[in-house]
Amino acid sequence: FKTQGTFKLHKLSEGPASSVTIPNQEAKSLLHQMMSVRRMEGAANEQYRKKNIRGFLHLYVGQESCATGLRSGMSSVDSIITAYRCHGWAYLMGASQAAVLAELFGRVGGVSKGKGGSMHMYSQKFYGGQGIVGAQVPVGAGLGFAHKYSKDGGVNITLYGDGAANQGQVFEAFNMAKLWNLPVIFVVENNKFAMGTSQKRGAANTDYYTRGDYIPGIHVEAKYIMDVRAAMDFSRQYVLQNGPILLELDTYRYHGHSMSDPDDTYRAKKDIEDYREQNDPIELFKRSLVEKAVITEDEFKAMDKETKAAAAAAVQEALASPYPSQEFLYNDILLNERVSVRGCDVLTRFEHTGEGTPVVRY
Amino acid sequence: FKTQGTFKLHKLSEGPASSVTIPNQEAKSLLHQMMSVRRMEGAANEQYRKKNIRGFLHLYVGQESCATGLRSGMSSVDSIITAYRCHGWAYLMGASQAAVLAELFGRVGGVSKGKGGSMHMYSQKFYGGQGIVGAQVPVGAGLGFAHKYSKDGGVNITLYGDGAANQGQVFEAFNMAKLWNLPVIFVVENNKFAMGTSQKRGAANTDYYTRGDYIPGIHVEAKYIMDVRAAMDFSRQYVLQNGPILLELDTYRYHGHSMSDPDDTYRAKKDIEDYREQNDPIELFKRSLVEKAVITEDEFKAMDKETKAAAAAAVQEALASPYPSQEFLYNDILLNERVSVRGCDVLTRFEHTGEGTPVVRY
Amino acid sequence: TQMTVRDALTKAMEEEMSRDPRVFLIGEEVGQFHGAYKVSRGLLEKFGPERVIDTPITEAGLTGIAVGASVAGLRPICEFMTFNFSMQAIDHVINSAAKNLYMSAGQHPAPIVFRGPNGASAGVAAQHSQCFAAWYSQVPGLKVLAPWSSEDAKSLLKAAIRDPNPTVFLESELMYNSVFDVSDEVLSPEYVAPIGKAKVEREGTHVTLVAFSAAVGAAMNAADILAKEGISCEVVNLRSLRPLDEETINASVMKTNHLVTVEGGWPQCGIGAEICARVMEGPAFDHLDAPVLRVTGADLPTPYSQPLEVQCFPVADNIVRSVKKTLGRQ
Amino acid sequence: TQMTVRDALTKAMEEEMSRDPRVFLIGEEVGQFHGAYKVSRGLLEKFGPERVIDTPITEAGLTGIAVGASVAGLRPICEFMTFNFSMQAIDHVINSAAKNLYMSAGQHPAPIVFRGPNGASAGVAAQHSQCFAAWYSQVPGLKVLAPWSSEDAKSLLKAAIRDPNPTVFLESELMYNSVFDVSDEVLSPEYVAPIGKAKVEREGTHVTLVAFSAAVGAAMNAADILAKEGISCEVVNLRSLRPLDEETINASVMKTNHLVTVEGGWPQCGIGAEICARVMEGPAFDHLDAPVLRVTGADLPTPYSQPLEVQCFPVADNIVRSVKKTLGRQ
Ligand SMILES: Cc1ncc(C[n+]2csc(CCOP(=O)(O)OP(=O)(O)O)c2C)c(N)n1
Ligand SMILES: Cc1ncc(C[n+]2csc(CCOP(=O)(O)OP(=O)(O)O)c2C)c(N)n1
Ligand SMILES: [Mg+2]
Ligand SMILES: [Mg+2]
Repeated sequence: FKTQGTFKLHKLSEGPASSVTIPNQEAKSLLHQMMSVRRMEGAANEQYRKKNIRGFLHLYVGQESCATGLRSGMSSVDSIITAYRCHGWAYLMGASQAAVLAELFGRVGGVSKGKGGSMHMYSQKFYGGQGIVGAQVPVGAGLGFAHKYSKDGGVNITLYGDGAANQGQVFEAFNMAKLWNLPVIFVVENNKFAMGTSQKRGAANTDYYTRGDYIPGIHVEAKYIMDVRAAMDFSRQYVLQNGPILLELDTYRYHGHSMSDPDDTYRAKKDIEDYREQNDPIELFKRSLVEKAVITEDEFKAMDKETKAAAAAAVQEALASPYPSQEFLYNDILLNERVSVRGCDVLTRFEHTGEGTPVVRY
Repeated sequence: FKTQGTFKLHKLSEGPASSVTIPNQEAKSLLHQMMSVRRMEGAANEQYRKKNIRGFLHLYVGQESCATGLRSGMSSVDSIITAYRCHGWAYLMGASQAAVLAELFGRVGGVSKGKGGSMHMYSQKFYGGQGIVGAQVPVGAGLGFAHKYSKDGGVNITLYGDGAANQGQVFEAFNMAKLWNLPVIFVVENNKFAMGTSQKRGAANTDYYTRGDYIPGIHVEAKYIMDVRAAMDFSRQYVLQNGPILLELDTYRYHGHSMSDPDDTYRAKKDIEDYREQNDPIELFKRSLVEKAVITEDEFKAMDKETKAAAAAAVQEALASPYPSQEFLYNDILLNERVSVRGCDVLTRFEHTGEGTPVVRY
Repeated sequence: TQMTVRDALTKAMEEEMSRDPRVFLIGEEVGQFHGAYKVSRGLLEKFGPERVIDTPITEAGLTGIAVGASVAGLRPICEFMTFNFSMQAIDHVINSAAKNLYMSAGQHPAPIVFRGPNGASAGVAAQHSQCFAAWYSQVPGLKVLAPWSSEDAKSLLKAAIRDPNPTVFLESELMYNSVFDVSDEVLSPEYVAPIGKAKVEREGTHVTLVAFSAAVGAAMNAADILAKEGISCEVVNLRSLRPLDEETINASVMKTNHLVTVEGGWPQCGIGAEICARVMEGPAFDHLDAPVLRVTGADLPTPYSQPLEVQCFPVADNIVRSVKKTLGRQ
Repeated sequence: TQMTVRDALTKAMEEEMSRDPRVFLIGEEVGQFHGAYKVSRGLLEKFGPERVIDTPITEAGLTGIAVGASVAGLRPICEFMTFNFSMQAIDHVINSAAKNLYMSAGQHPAPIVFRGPNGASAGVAAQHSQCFAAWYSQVPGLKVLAPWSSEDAKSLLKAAIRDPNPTVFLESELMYNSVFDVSDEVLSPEYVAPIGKAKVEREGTHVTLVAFSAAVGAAMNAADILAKEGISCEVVNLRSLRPLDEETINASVMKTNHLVTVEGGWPQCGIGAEICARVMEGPAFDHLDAPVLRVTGADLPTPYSQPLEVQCFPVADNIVRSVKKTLGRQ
């Protein structure tokens, strides 16, 4: 598969390869993954409107090629961390759609047993799902530090947004990552807005791929999933040999920042429609697969139907999961600890027996 | 006066002028100021050894041309803020040497009435004397914000060290200063060390003048005071028209980080001697004044004697100042407030009448 | 007049910005977006971008800038989108603002208001639900206020803005839509509440309930329920956490001889604990007929799932049970 | 064996680093400089730069990195040069570390120790003298320890390093040079103190003094002074602030019927306040013959000047006066 965009490079003489070689089956599977994420997010959107989801809900629609492309280039030892826009990642890192949705519904079948909600999803090697803008970036560098310390051959992928890119601790993480040459791929998903703040109003330099200064960077037209994959392949090799790299994934979000954002004070609905028409990552990849005869229009339609049905089924499965029972309130505060937890009044105490906590990893 | 070093420029097509025109009298006075600062710091050093000074004591010896050169280019509306290495600035911003030393001795005659100590000195337009590394940088940008907001024609000078330059909030301040084009001259005094950490061990990019990215920068050989002055003159004009600039003042500290630092784990005594021999700012400026016949060797010797005597006299004056009386313990907690302050036990209460607080400025 | 807490806050800022050109608002999304919770609606339109300043998501930097502007003589209102994010900037609130007057021996005051929603919200999980009342109230050099009603919101925010000292102003996201009746006196642009005075929201004789912020509502509800059982509660709305109005608390306890404290934050070293200690050390102690009991947030990180979350923040029921226990009526 | 608190801390780290290759030390000046207060002397030489890591002065970043390494399975000891600077990183201690296990429903523990000097030092003024005991102890998901003696320092720091939960370990700069006798049992590399247990440092019958960190020393001095006047003090060294050992406190109070708390931090919402509240709510309350009194740091920013500074932190005299008051012997 040829990459389709142009890579802009910062402090690199060579960039990603101009083509990616993967089996047709894998290509189809990537299309399927992107479509699944979109359908799952669509289902979440609907369920939010039905009030089955509370609080914040940040959808990934429009950005599916970012996570899917990066994920496809990851090895099983690699780790990843991102912010609150994390449903797609949870799914791609191994959770079922039902487990993601159950989390949104606050059910015990959720990936975090209903305790984390929309912003806090995790799995093996997937460290969240973090709600404090920018804070995941040093934590990600620390995951990279652990890869290097334990010499497991893994790399860390740390994602953050164009808004988060201005956070000071991001620069602190850059500095230490470079000083110690940690195997970290910093990925800024530039979806052009941080809530209602357009990149130009938030950043004095919007060439995010250059903002690592001494850290080499690549600007990737992320609407082309194969470009993301090529950049990932390049970067994985690069960071194992040379220390950190910074990818700017140029992308766009179709929905409001969170569901409570009416999305009308800072951009026009028409901007979104225009973008979507020309640049939708699923549509673009589908077209290239059809052109290459990897998939037929009919197969695509079937896939569309199937992913839609799968999301609907996942909603049902998730809704069937019960709410977490009482002991989930007070376990997992401390690991392996019998604790007596004070409730809201002096008569309310939760006695935690230490049972039911997860298997000890340490 | 010709500038003597080479200015390295970042994102600037033109740099400071290659000469500075000031009256001979002013040049002499600048030499006198630098010598006074050095003598005052020398006196502080001695008094610390005599245990008249407690806690931390960060000396400015070796760096006198930085503050003196910048100060000489300031207008009376301009504001400045720096870190804990602030004695020289307090003196140059109007405090007597006795007031600076009395502060070090914890006496009521001190610039902060003995309440601030070595790290916390202030005066009109001089906002400290701040002890948290890097925190003064956004505060300085805020002072610049106030200049712009109130249209008073002033600029702010914010100083920080090569160690502080890695702090994330410095980059946050840069971003907002540039977005809003605040009249701020960011000045990194690169004295090569942050406590025991050499610049190379602390920073992935040691070209500090380039680290503002989108903020233009100038590297200044600060051992030449006229270079500092030329850079200051250029910068003051520049920031009023264009927003922030970043000066890297290349300098060196002769003493340990603070008096408790034996200064032997991270550099050799010989390094200091070697530097000093070639690059001492006072010696260099004196030589150029002698060459130009602005001052004779004899005049210089007299000046040396006089500044030494002045510092000694200031020590005596400062030692004669009493310790702050009891009410200073509990005034200035809140402005214009009669408060009842709890001491260390329930029987100890300080009743503050509101008397004795400084004149209300608001 | 009926007014939401949100509108009361907006009005307070609008009036003070009209009154004093040094007052300006700075924070994330406060301008074009009208505030994440729409508390600054209309201010950008009225005062322009010089005085309603949208910032990048950089709390340490923006707070430092606001503090700098305040020591230079301006009067910033610094909005935290929520106080959870103030942790990124807490060093500036404490070290740059609260301690500056003292360290400079009175030379450089920092007249600034830090405001935004604090504590519990609905369904936002552990990182977005923390109450910072106890932490900030511990710090000399600050004033710390926590409004409950629309009257509190308007009159206390105005007081905070006019105060020459750094003030932390803790709002409740759960209360923004709440409607209260506001008197004409309070509606007047001149009206400013005194800082440091608690308000008795309801008089009673059997037990004193001391609360602040949204917890006052829970206390009022509990008082209604208990009234039906013949138990008369006096509800004290603290309004100010630093200074803390010992006098009003003591006077009430000396009348009712029983005390229950109510707050949304974690129990340990909370405001309730402080009140216990003050009452112990003060003149009301000998009037207590039973130990003071605390109603607080549960001692755990906030879970997302609704049936768990409801057990984390105090409701009338917790207060009712505590009151009955302290009165020995179980 | 006589041992300084400093050496006890160094020894604890050395032993645990020898025992478990996942343990490493990270912080500013911990390596080449041996720590700003020389607590890590010899560790770089013994364990090399892979395990003793000097960082730039970037607390938010380095703490985030340490937390990341811990959730990945390592066991970092993260040194704050002083806890004053932990304010720059407090969001990571609370939001990234303390809440992570809960939010992830047990999937990602963060076994990390945050340590360094906390509270008063000598002549360092307002920005360098703050005590963070109350703040951290408020937060579920953390354990918070505060050693006094060399025994505490060694055995508790080892316990903290082995604990699978994030632990805040508050040292006192003023105690580093203090020498204590340490038993052979405690000296053994196997010996680890139980977390959450207070220690009765001195038995007594008339009044209980509960203290932690350097304040234990003040309490011991006060006990000596009072003993000469025939007043027998029981001194409880808390050691652990979260969990707080109510049992030991209650048992002592039930014996002495009088309680004075002692701490170096500011009074409002401090550890003393929490103890007042717990005692009130617990079984010991009915055994109290007089109100609990608090001895605390003074309620003001710390001044530099020595004659003022000495009035800011509790000494034996404050305790003596408070004991006499609670015993009605004035
Ligand atoms: C420290 C902090 N400040 C503010 C917020 C509130 N907030 C949540 S998301 C967001 C916008 C982030 O934008 P960006 O980094 O571009 O990511 P995107 O949402 O576009 O994926 C803000 C301001 C927060 N969660 N944490
Ligand atoms: C946030 C913070 N971290 C650590 C310290 C301790 N500290 C004081 S000065 C210093 C070194 C700063 O070096 P640099 O910025 O180069 O300034 P210099 O001392 O060389 O003038 C450190 C680590 C502090 N005061 N504040
Ligand atoms: Mg974005
Ligand atoms: Mg330096």
